[in-house]
Amino acid sequence: MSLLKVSNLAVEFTADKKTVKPISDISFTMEPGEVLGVVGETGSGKSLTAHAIMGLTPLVGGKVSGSIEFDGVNLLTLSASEMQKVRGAQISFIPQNPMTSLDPVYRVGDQIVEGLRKHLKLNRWKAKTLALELMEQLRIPNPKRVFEQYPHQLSGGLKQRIVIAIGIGTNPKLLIADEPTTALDVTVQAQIMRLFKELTTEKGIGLMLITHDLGVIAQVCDKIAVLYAGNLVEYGDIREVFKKPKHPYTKALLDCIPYIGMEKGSLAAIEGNVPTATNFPIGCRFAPRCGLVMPKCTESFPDMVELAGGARVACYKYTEETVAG
Amino acid sequence: MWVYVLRRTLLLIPIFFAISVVIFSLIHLVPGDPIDSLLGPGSSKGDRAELLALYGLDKPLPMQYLYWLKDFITGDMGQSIIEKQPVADMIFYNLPFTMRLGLLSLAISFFLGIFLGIISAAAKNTFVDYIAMIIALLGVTVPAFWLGLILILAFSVNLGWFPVSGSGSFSHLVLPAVAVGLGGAGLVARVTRVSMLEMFNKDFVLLLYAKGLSRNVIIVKHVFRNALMPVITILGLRLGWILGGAVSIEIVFSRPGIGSMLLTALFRRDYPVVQASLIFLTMAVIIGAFITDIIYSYADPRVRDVYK
Amino acid sequence: MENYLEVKNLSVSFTVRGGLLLRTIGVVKAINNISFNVKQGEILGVVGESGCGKSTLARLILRLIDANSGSVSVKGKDILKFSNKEMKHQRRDMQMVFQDPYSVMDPRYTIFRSLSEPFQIRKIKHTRAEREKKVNELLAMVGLSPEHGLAYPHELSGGQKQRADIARSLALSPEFLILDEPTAALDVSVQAQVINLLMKLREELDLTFLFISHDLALVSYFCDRVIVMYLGNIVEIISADKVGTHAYHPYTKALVDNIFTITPGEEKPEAVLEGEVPSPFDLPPGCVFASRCAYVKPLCHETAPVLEDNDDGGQMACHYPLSNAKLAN
Amino acid sequence: MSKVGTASRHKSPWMIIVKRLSGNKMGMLGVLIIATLILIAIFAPLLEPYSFKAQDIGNMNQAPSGDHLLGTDEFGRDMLSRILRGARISFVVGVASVAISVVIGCIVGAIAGYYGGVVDLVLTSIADLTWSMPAILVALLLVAIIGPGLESVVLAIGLSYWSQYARLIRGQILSLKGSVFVEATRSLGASDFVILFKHLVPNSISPVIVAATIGVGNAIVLEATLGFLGMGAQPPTPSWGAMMSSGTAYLFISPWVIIFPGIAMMITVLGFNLFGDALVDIMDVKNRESNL
Repeated sequence: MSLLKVSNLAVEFTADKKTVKPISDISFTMEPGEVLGVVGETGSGKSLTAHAIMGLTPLVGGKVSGSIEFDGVNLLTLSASEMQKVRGAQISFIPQNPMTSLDPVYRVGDQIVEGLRKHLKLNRWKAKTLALELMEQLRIPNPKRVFEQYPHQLSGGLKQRIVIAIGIGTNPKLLIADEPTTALDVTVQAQIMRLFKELTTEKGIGLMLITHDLGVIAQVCDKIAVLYAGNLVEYGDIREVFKKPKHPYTKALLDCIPYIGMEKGSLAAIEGNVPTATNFPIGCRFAPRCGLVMPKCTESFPDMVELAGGARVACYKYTEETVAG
Repeated sequence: MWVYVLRRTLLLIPIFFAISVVIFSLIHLVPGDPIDSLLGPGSSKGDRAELLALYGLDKPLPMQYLYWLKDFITGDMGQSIIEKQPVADMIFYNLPFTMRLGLLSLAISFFLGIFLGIISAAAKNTFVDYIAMIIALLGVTVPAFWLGLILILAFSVNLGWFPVSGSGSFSHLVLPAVAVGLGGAGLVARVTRVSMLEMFNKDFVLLLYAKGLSRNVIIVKHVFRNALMPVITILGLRLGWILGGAVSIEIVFSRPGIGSMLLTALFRRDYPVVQASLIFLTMAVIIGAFITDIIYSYADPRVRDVYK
Repeated sequence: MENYLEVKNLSVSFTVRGGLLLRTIGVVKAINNISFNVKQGEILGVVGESGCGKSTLARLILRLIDANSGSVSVKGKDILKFSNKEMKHQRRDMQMVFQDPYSVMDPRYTIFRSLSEPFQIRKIKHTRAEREKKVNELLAMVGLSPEHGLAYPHELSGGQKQRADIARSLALSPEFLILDEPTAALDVSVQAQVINLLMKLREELDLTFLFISHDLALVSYFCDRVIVMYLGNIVEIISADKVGTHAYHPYTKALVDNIFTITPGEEKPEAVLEGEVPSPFDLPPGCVFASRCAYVKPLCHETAPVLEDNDDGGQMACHYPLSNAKLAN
Repeated sequence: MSKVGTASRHKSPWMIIVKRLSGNKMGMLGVLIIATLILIAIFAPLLEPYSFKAQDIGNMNQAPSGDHLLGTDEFGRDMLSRILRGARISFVVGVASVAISVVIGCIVGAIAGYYGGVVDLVLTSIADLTWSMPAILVALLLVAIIGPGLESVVLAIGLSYWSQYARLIRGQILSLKGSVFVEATRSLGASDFVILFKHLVPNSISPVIVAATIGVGNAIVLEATLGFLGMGAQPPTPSWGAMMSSGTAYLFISPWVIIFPGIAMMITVLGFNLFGDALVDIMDVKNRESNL
C-alpha cells in the first residue's frame, strides 16, 4: 500500500463572490520511506498542496476537493478531532520560516515537549528526557541549556533543528517540509539537509520536500514532482527527470540555473511571467511562455500521460506520441 | 531584572520634578487669584498684601516653587485657601475613595475587556463577535458621566438595586466603577481582538496547528498569551484615559475623591489644593504605567533579555 | 586595464546601543580594513553569507553610510572627501539597483512618476513630451512598454518591478552600477531574464558593475572577478573562471562544495562546515574563519592573515592557502 | 511581458480606498452618520421646529409628545431644536480641535522621527508624558487658564490630544526612513526636504487619517465632559454637554433632558468610530495605536 495517494487534489477560495482555484488536478503517490521533491516557482501552489495534505487550508478558508489517502484512509473524510490525531503524530510538518515558527514566549524545550505529551501520552519527565534525546540526535550543542532557552536566543540553524525535533519526535510516517532551508545561509543549509536525509533514512520516514531550489532536490530526493501554476506538469524518478526532462517547462527551468563553470551567455531564460491564480490562461498554463506551443495547447488542458519507465507528464507533445505509438 | 526595576524607579524622580514644575507654572498662569475671593468688598491694599505674604504669594515664582517643593517633600502641602485646612489632610481623606474607584474600574476594564476580546477574536465575523464588539464600541464612544447618569436611572431609580449617590459601602462603589470601567473594557477588548487576530496570522500558529494541538489550546495557551503583550503596553499607556472618567463620575455620584476635590478647588481658584491633587493624580497614572511596564518586561522573554 | 574604482583600507563599525540611557552594548566591525579595485568595464562580484558586510560595503561606496576610515576613489578622486554638492554631482555616475523590488518604488507613485523623479531631483527641465519620450526610452531599454509606466508598483510582478528599478538607476546615464542582490527575491526563470538583461545593458551602455550576491554559482557565471567576504573581511579575490577549481581560501572552497548542484547523485567531497557564523561582537584575534575552518592550525588563532597576491593573479588572506594539488583530490 | 491593461484600469491608492470603502457596510454606515451630522450642522436653523432658545414657561420639563418630540427642558425650550443646534457645536469643536492636534502633532512627530537623537528623546518624552496624562485634566487646567468659552474649549482639547498624532507620525517615519525606496531616492541625490515631504510624510499619513477620524469622536466626548463639568461652552449655547449638565438637577423629573443629547452624541461618536475602524482595514494601517 502506498503511504500517500493524492488524487485530483484541488483547493478553491471564494472572496467577494469570486472563486479562484490556485491548485487543481494534482495526483501523485508516495511510497513509505520515499523522498519526494515538489518543485515550483512562486504561485505554483506547492505550499498550498502541503497545507491541503496537512488539513490546514480550512484555517484560511480554502475548500479542498479530490482525495488524500494516507495509510489507506482518506484524510478529507476525517472529522476535525480525528485529523488532530493525525497531524503532528503520523504526518509532521516543517513550515517555511524557522525564524518565526516558534512561539516567542515559551522555552523551546517546552515546545518540543508539548507535541510529545499530546501524541505519545507521556508524563512531563519522560517527555523531557525524550526531547533531550532528540536534541542530541539533531546535534544540538549543549541540549540541556538550549532546552531552557527562548527562540530569540537561538540562531536560525538552531531554531530549524528545534522545529525538526518537533516534527520527528512523534515518529511520524510522513514528514512534509516546506522550504526548510530557504531562509538559511548556504553552509548552514548544507548541514540541515544532511541531517534531514540521515534522519529520515534512519527512521524510515517518508519525506516530502517542497522547494524552489532544484539543486536541493537533486541532492536529496528519490522522486520529483514539478508544479506550474497550480498544476502538476511532470512527475518521475529524480535521475530520469534531471537527465531527460520531458515537459518543456521542466527543461526550460533546468536551463535557467547557473552553475560554477557555466559558459558565459549560455544562461537561458523563460520569457514572460508566472501567471497568478486570478488570471490563469485557458488550456495548458505554460502555453504562453512555451517555445513548443501548438494550437490546441491554448484550447484545453492536456491530460497526464504515463510514459514508459513510469514517468508522467502533462503535455500534448506526449499525448500524440503515445497515441501514435 | 532587579537592576532594571531599580533604574526605572529612580527615573520616577526626575519625572516627578518635571511634572511638578509644569503643573506649578501652569497653575500660576490661571488668571484671577483666590485672595480676591477671600477679601470682602472695601478691604484695603494692606489687607491684601498681608494675605499675599501669608500664603507666600508675594515672592518670585521660582522661589515660590522651591518653598513649595521643600514643604511638599516634608509632607506639608500647604493650607487650603478656601477650606482653611491642611491640603495634606484633604488629600489623605479623599485619596482612598479615588483609589478604590480606580482599582475596581481597572479590574473591570481588564477582565471584562479581555473576555470580550477573546470571544470576539475566537468567533471572528460571527454574531458573538458583533455583539462583543458593539459593547466594546459603546464603551469607547459613550462618556463616563452619561453612562453614570443612565446607570443611576436604570439601577437606582427604576430597579432600586444600588444607592444613587454616596460612598459608604461596596454597593456605592459598583455603579461608579462600572461607568468608568466600561470605557476601559471597550479599549482593552478592541486591542485584545486586533492583537489576537494579528497573532493568528503568525507563522508559529501554523506550526501549532501542524503539531495537532486543538484550537482551544492554541487560542488560550499561545495566541492569547502572545496577544497579551500589546494589551499590557496599551493599558499602561492609556491608564490616564481610562481613569480620566473618574473625575466626572465622582461628581455624578457625589462621591468624595481627588477628582471632585480638584474640580471644586479649580472653580474656587484654590491653588494649593489644585496643585496637590493634580500632582497626585498625574503621579498615580505614571506609577500605574510604570508598574504595567515592569509587568510587561517581565512577561515577554524578549524584552526581559534586553534589560538583563 | 584602468581602474574605475579604488577602495583602500575602508572600515566602518557600528555601535549597538540599548537600554534606557542608550549605553553601548557592543561594537560590530561591519567592514574591516578592506581594499580592492574595480577595473573599467568589468563585472566584479562580491559574495558572502548574511552578515558578512556585503550590503554595507555597497552603501559605503555610495556614501549612504559614512565610513570611519579609508578612501573610495573614483577615477583617482577620493569621493569620501567630496562636499555634499560635489557628491550630489558624483551620484549621477554611480547608481544602485536594490535587492527588494517589492519596496523599491514609492507605493503612491506610478512607475512613470518614479522614473521622472531622477530628472526632477537634477532639476533637468523637460517639456511634458520630452519627459515622456525619455521615460519611455528607459522603459524600452529594460524591456517594458510605455503601458507599464502607467501602472502602480503593486500592479507589477516582481520581475517587472526589478526591471523598473533598473530603468530608474539608468535614468541619469551612470557609468557605474552597484547591483545589490538584484535577483534574490525573484524566481529562477525571472532571475535568468534579469541577468541576461543586465548583460545586454552592460554591452550597450559600456557600464561597470559591482554585483553583490550570496549565490556563488550566479556570481561565478555573471562576473569577471569575485571577492569572497566573511564577517567584514575579504578572504579571497579570485578570477571567476577559477572559482570552481583554483580556490585558495578554505572558506571559498567550502562555499563551492556546499552548493547543491543540479546533477543528481553527484558525490561531494565531505566538506560540510560545522558550526555557525560567530557573533560579530568582539571577534577573537586571528583569522575570522578559524572557528569553522577544517584546516585550522594554532597560528590561525593568533594572528590575522593579510590579503596577499597569489600565483593565479588573485589575492587571498590565509596562512595556509590550499594548494592546487590538494584541490585536485 | 504580460499586458498590464489599459490606462483606465490603473488604480491609484486613493481610488482603491474609495472602492473598498463602498464595499464595507460598517464603514458606509459611519459615512452616512457623519454626512447626516454635517447636513444637520449646516441646516440646523431650517430643521428646528422651534427656536432653540425660545423659552416657554408654561411648558417646562414636558415629556416627549406630539408637540415636542423629545420633550422640553427646565425653561420649556424644545429639546429637539436644541439637540439639532448642538450638532453644529459638537461638529465644529470636534473638527477644529482635531485640526489643531494634527498640525502640532505632525510637526513635532516629523521632527522627532526624522532627526532622531537628543531632539527625538526630548520630544518623545514630552509626548509620552502628555499622552499618559488624562486628557480631561489637561483640558480642565487649560480652560481654567484661557478662560471659559467655545474657543478656549477648542484650543484646550487641541492641546490635550496632539501627542497621539506626534507618536503616530514619528513611528511611521522611523519605520519608513530605512525603507528601500527612501534609500533609492537618497542615492539619486535627493535632499532631506524632498525625502521628508514628498515621500515620508505622504506615506505616513494613513494612520493619522484614521486617528483623526476617531479623534473627532473623542474630542466631541471631551467637549461634552467639559460642558458637563461646567467648564465648556457657557449657557445659553446649546452644547450637548452643557444641556446634560443643566439636566442633572432634574434627572428624576425629566430624564429625557439627559438621555436624548447623550444618544445624539453616542450616534455621532459611533459614526466617527465606525468610519475610522473601516479605514484601518481599507487603508491597511498596521499601527495599532491609530484607532484607540
